[in-house]
Amino acid sequence: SKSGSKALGADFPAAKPGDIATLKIGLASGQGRYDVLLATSSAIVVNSYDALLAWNSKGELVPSLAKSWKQTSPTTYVYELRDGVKFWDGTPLTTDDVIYSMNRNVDPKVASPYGVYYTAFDKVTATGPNQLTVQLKRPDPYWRYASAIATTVIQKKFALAHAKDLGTPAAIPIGTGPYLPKSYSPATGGTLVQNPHYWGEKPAVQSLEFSVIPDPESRRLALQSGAIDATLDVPLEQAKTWDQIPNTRVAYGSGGNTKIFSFDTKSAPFNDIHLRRAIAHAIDREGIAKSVFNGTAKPARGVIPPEIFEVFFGKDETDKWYNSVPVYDYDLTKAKAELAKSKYPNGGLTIDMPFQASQTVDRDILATVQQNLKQLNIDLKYRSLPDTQYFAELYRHQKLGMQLFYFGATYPDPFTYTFYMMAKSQAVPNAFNFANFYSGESEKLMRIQETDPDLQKRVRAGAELVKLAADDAAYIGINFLPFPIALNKKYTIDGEFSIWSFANWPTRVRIAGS
Amino acid sequence: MTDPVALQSPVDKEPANGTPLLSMHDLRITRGIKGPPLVTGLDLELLRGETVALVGESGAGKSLTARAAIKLVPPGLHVSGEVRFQGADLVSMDEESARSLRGGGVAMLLQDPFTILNPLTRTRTHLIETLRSASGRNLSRSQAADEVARRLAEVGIDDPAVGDRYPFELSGGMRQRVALACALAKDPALLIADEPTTALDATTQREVLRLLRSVQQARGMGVLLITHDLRVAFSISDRVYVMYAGSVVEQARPTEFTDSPAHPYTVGLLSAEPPTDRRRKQLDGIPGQVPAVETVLDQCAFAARCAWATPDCEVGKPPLLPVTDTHASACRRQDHIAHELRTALKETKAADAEPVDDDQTAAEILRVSGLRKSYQRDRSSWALKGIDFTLREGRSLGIVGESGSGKTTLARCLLGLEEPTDGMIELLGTDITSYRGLGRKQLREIHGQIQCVFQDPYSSLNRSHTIGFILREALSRRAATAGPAPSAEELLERVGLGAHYATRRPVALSGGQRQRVAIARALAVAPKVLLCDEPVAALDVSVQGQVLQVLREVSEGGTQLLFITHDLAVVRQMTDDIVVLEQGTIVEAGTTSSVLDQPQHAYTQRLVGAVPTGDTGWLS
Amino acid sequence: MRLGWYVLRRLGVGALLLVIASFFVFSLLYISPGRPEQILLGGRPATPEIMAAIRAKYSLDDPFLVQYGRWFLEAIRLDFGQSIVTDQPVTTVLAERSLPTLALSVAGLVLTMIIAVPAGMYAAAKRNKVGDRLVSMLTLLGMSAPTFAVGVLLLYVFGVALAWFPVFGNGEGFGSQLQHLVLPAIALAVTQIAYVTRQTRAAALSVYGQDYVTFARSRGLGRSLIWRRYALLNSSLPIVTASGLLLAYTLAGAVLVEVTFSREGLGSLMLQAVQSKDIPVVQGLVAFAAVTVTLVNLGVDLINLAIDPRLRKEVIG
Amino acid sequence: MSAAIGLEAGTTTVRRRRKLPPISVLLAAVFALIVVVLAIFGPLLAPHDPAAQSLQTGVVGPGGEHLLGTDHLGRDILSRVMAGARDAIVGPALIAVVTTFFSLLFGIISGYRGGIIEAIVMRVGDLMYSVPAILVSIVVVGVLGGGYYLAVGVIILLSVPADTRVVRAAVLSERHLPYIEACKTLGLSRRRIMAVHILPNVMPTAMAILLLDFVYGLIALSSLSYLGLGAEAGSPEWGRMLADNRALLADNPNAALVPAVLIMATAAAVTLLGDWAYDRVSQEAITHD
Ligand SMILES: Nc1ncnc2c1ncn2[C@@H]1O[C@H](COP(=O)(O)OP(=O)(O)OP(=O)(O)O)[C@@H](O)[C@H]1O
Ligand SMILES: Nc1ncnc2c1ncn2[C@@H]1O[C@H](COP(=O)(O)OP(=O)(O)OP(=O)(O)O)[C@@H](O)[C@H]1O
Ligand SMILES: [Mg+2]
Ligand SMILES: [Mg+2]
Repeated sequence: SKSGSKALGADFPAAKPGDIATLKIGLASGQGRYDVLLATSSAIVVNSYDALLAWNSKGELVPSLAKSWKQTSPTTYVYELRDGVKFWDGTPLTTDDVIYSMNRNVDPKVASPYGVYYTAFDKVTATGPNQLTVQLKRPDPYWRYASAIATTVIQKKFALAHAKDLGTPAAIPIGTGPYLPKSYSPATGGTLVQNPHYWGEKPAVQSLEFSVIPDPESRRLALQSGAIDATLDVPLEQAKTWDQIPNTRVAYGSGGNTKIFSFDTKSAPFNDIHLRRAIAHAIDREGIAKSVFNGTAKPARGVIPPEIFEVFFGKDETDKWYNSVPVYDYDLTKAKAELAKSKYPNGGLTIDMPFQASQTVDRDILATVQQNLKQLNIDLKYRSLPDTQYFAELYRHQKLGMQLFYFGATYPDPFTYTFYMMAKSQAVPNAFNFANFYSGESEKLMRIQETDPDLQKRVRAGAELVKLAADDAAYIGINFLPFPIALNKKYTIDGEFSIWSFANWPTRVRIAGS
Repeated sequence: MTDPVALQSPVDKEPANGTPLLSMHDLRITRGIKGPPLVTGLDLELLRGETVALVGESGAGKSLTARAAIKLVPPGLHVSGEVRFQGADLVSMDEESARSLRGGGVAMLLQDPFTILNPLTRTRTHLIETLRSASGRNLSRSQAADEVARRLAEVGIDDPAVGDRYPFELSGGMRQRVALACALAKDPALLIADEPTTALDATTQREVLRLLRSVQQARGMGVLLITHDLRVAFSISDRVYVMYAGSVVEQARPTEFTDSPAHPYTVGLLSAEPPTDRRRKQLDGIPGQVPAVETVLDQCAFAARCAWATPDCEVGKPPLLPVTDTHASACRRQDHIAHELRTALKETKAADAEPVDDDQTAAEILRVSGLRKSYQRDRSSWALKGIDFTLREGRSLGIVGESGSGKTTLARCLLGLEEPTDGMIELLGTDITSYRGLGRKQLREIHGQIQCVFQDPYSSLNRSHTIGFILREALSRRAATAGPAPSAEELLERVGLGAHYATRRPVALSGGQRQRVAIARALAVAPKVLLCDEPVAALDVSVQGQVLQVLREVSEGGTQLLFITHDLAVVRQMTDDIVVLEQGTIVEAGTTSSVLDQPQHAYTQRLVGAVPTGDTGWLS
Repeated sequence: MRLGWYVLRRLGVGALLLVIASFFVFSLLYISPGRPEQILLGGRPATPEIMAAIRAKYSLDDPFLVQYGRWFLEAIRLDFGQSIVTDQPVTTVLAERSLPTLALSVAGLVLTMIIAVPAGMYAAAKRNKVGDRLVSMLTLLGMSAPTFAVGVLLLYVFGVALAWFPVFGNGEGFGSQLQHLVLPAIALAVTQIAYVTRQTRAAALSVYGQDYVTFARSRGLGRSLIWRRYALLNSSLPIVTASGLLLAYTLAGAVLVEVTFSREGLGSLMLQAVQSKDIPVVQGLVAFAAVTVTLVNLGVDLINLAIDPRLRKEVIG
Repeated sequence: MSAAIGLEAGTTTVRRRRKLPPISVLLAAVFALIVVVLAIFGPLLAPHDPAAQSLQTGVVGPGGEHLLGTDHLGRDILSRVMAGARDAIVGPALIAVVTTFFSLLFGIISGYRGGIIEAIVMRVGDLMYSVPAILVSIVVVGVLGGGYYLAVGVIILLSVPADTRVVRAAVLSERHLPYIEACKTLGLSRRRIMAVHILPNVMPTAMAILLLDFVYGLIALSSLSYLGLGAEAGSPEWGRMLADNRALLADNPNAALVPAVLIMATAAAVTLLGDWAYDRVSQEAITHD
């Protein structure tokens, strides 16, 4: 890329054989319950449980507990379970356990947020000793992702026996994953040891020690002093300082997160496309990538990082598409020209903008944009809100105006972006279409995306939607963010590192070769 | 370290081996090493078994001199010159040796019995800790108990339970006794008593002084008594030093002072004391104010206030010159004026008792009947238990009684500062028992008819305002019917202050001046009754007279005085009638002269008997 | 007997404080924008059904007074409910977290007492001399230095630059915990030391000017006896009161210190719970703070009663 | 800590009278003046626009064009601390003035009039006396998310009861002094007595409260800002700057240290001035040897 002082994508040195007794991992926050469906973050729990499917680093679905799967009708999916999988306690995994685990997603008593991926789910039945058949209420081309995100399996017997306190340190659900917790605290971390019955390859790391260090600076100091070996919570706005930690390698894997400005296209003042475009032209995306993100981010074109499309298109086609996405280069003449066409030809506008207090990086982005917009005689005022309040106001879906947020894909498919940000059905409270961006044309594309059985068609429709939104300047992608990891130089990661393969990264940690 | 010599007969006061117990020579005390002086060139000598009094007005430097004798001068002050105790030089002595000297060699008793004892420890602890540090060994429990009882008995406390009490559970007199016991615990050769009775009632004062004298005689101890009361000094001591502005101006035996005074200041002091036995025509103290010590380093400090001063007096500081071998004075002109001094003193003594007519028919101004007051909600105790008296036109009424007898309570009820529990107060025909029940207009009228002057000169004026502001504010409350209003300056002239005082703030005024301003403020509304609650109790004698004279003039000008005091000499000077208060009841009433001359009630007799007379018989 | 009543009355006031504080905080949480279910969702997409299920699970839809009433009735039985974020019983969370904070505040207080009282006494004794000036200057600096600034400074100097002490966390095992405690305790203590030194100096000065001290000296009592039984004992009322206030205020200081040093304690818990609208935990912490404040004040008053017979007379008769 | 506590500290028995304030007080006054000037004219005096960024350069150390270097967005630290004086001072000043005003009002009324008003003030005070204001601010501000001025309000609310007690104590010691009784005997109205006679005499106390509250407010607000609860993110308020720039300690320590030093120095200077002024005023009032 043009700014390209720092290449995205993490390359680690080659691994050396040998065991690692303990890997100490720092976390920004505790994860609450030890239950994938209810934990507030999954950094620890992912090491203990397996889902039916998983992703590789590129974002392709790969077998996990299910050794294979197929779609037999628009509403029927059949999964073959892997043989000989055992829980931590040595008992074998059965279809009963999987059925129980899947049903938890829609059990109102569990009230799992993952239920959102199960909206089309009707029922699951065992259709063979190791075979499960899922029946959907309606065709849902994205169900297959649910089997990788939400379909983590726990032992039914234990769960039933501990119905009341499942997920608390006293009753941690039994799983099949590589590590099981030896001690655990919902707020402060815990220690995980290897699962002797793990079905997969035996990892090099013997045990994982998680500790919560909310303050990023303390986290950095902890790395520097060797008190922790690794953390995924690297504040990108401080990447420069972090890069200088002598004993640590900070790598930036490909991410999937985009920093985005949205404009409420359905009410004043941002229902004026020229104003939106003027602002888009005035934002120094490269400057932000370089300074705020210390060159770890990439200036964005549209809202979806091209890597997402690489799963479906070839490299060339992806590039072609990407280059066709309308872009608003940082150009004040163009900005002023657009502004002149708007209802605010001389600016004189005040934009009041809240942002999420915990997103310290937003503060810097906004400080920069504030400076940028000053030149259009637009006054950007921003104030931080505590996360709770920020979400409360945002999800009320009123007076949206201009918003800054980041959007991360939950699964590697354009749909995860376009649906939540661009569907008319999502232009309601508690949903994500903050731009109220929809039109006859976009809804037509959305329909294809939602229902068309042809994968390529669906993806292309998504690609079109991205271009539409960009042209409309409803959403302005600022930067594509990487997925960082800080790892002590003693260690390395075997294979590619990206957000999609994050789930099992500790199993791939090895001793670094020189 | 009991000194066997000290147990000899107290009669033999000649320096047996030439060393006096305490001697000071050219003592100077300054603020810091180079700062302004507070005590200058003081000479003093005290022999074994002798009682010496140091007399002077407030700020003269008495306490500092006393402190120098025990090497306890407050930090920040610098002592130079010579202070010898039994020959040992205290000025150059290190702190450790001084400490070993204290208690056993010299002990000290302080003025305020309410602050002299550690509030957090029992009486007994005070005694034991002193005894222990004296003997250097641990007393056993029973030994200690015996010793405590014995020591308490020595100071007239027979109840051994007192040892278990905390200081706050004891009366002032008791505390002073306990303190005395502590001071005596190491059997000192010299006891310094710094105004040991000033804070006590007259009756208690007499008892404590008696005790002090009996202990002194029994032990043959030297005593340096500090007091501002000449009569107290005369009745207890063998010799008296009079201090003025940081140095001694006269030194003599008590009789020599009255027979042949040799310093104008002493004469001034003696004549300023109001007599107990008769009413004096003209009351006046010494004009002017005590100067700051540093302003009179090179002259006779008293010159500015002295009637006999010549320009010579302002050249050089006069030394203490012998008059006889026991008498010395720092007046250069003593030879010239000795006769005049003597006659001046005689004149005041002989001044005619002013006849007071006894007229009980004049119009009633203020009538109090059945007045009762309790501060407790449950009425568990009464500060006033039924007071009846009448104040008539043209007469002034004195209210006397010991501390706590209810004088101030009565005054506050009259002023509406306290609500009486019961009874009736009538002022010029208006019922003012409850001020709260009065209307706005009535209140305004009442406030124009009764005014007051309080005891404490330092807080009776608002320190934030000028004198002029204070007086003008009072004048603004004057009723139209009270006649044409004077100006603030005129008011000041009336109380004998210059008009220029109007621009000053209270800080810049002395206690006597402040009291006069307070009187002027009260007079601003031309009240019918002026209530004075101990108006001169906090003032030095030399100033008292001036204030009393102003008040007397006020009472002659058509304002009735209601004069509260515990000082029988003062009440004699100021009032026509008197009521005697004991624990909230009137035990005796009548004309001032009849009550004081022929007291009927035992309580009144005790009060009258407790007034210091100035001769040794008073304490026996 | 009267003492019993006194204590009961004081506890009653404490209970009142607790009720008022908990009600206040409850209302505050109730009216404040933002809802716990959104925290649980953490910005993830959700369907209305899921939101409803979460609200039902935590009874968030009950009327305000019902919610408070339920909390209150359970709180009386020492059941403060479960954390919304972690599902752990609040009592367990508090118990776990209070130990590090207790260690911190005790360490801070011990440091304060062993430094501040002698320093204050020393300054009073050396009144207006060089020693006093020096103590006063340090006191001034200490009082002016915000706890967090001291913390950051200590962290960088002794944790990072010199690497003498660990830079974050509580540590495990006694030795390590002690090591982890050093810098935070100092950071917490700096202001406290300054404050107590000042109080001690003032108290000792005023005591030292009293007649009873002069009288004690005039009796030739030993220096140490005068310092102990006169100066120290009589100054101890304000010192004890000041220390009590410090203890009552520890939680406030602990927030700053624990955040700076990433310690897991009640202070950092407070910040997290408040930010995540974890109502039961915030309530539990408020109750804890109210109880601490009440008990500390009661303790201070009882100590003062033990010291001062005048107070004793006033209270017990 | 509440502002009320520091008060007793100023009391000493005998004091030397000084003509000129000691050098430390003069220095403190000069420093306080500078801070006030910065608070008013800071942005005008600053060598650079405090918000102006230089994205291409990022952090640079002290020297050259930037006397104290720049932060990660290339903003001039010197200009930011100068401009930040206003944010740092306004809240504490507001706290000091408003708290003192209400404490005086309630303190004088409750102390002088007694009765039901006093009872209410005292009971409320009892309840709130030992409630740590910072803790409550954390809860309230954290929960409501209202930021700086909410924090200011909370601190005011929590300081008033304690300060009211202090004023009340001062009033109580005046209330029974003869000069007040003389005013009553003259029949002056209660309002006049309170406003003309009591008020000037509790001014030393008010002055002490004012300055102590300022210091307390400064420390409390910067602490809240440090926790992310006070001053607006990205504002150059000193506490916030220290928190925001902690990560720059290695590259440009000034970015974090200068604000910290400024907070301390301001607090120290004002405390020093307060002590001195209180001594002076109360000494003037009691001078009678
Ligand atoms: N610690 C001190 N520092 C400075 N000046 C002092 C100190 N103690 C006393 N003085 C001053 O020294 C002078 C003499 O004081 P001293 O106490 O000896 O007077 P006194 O004769 O005992 O008066 P009183 O009858 O009021 O007790 C006074 O002007 C007083 O203000
Ligand atoms: N405000 C008060 N509350 C309760 N009791 C009081 C109050 N004022 C005075 N007393 C009590 O009332 C009694 C009379 O006190 P009062 O002050 O009238 O005496 P006094 O004759 O003026 O004494 P003194 O000569 O000491 O001024 C005393 O026992 C005193 O303790
Ligand atoms: Mg004296
Ligand atoms: Mg009285």
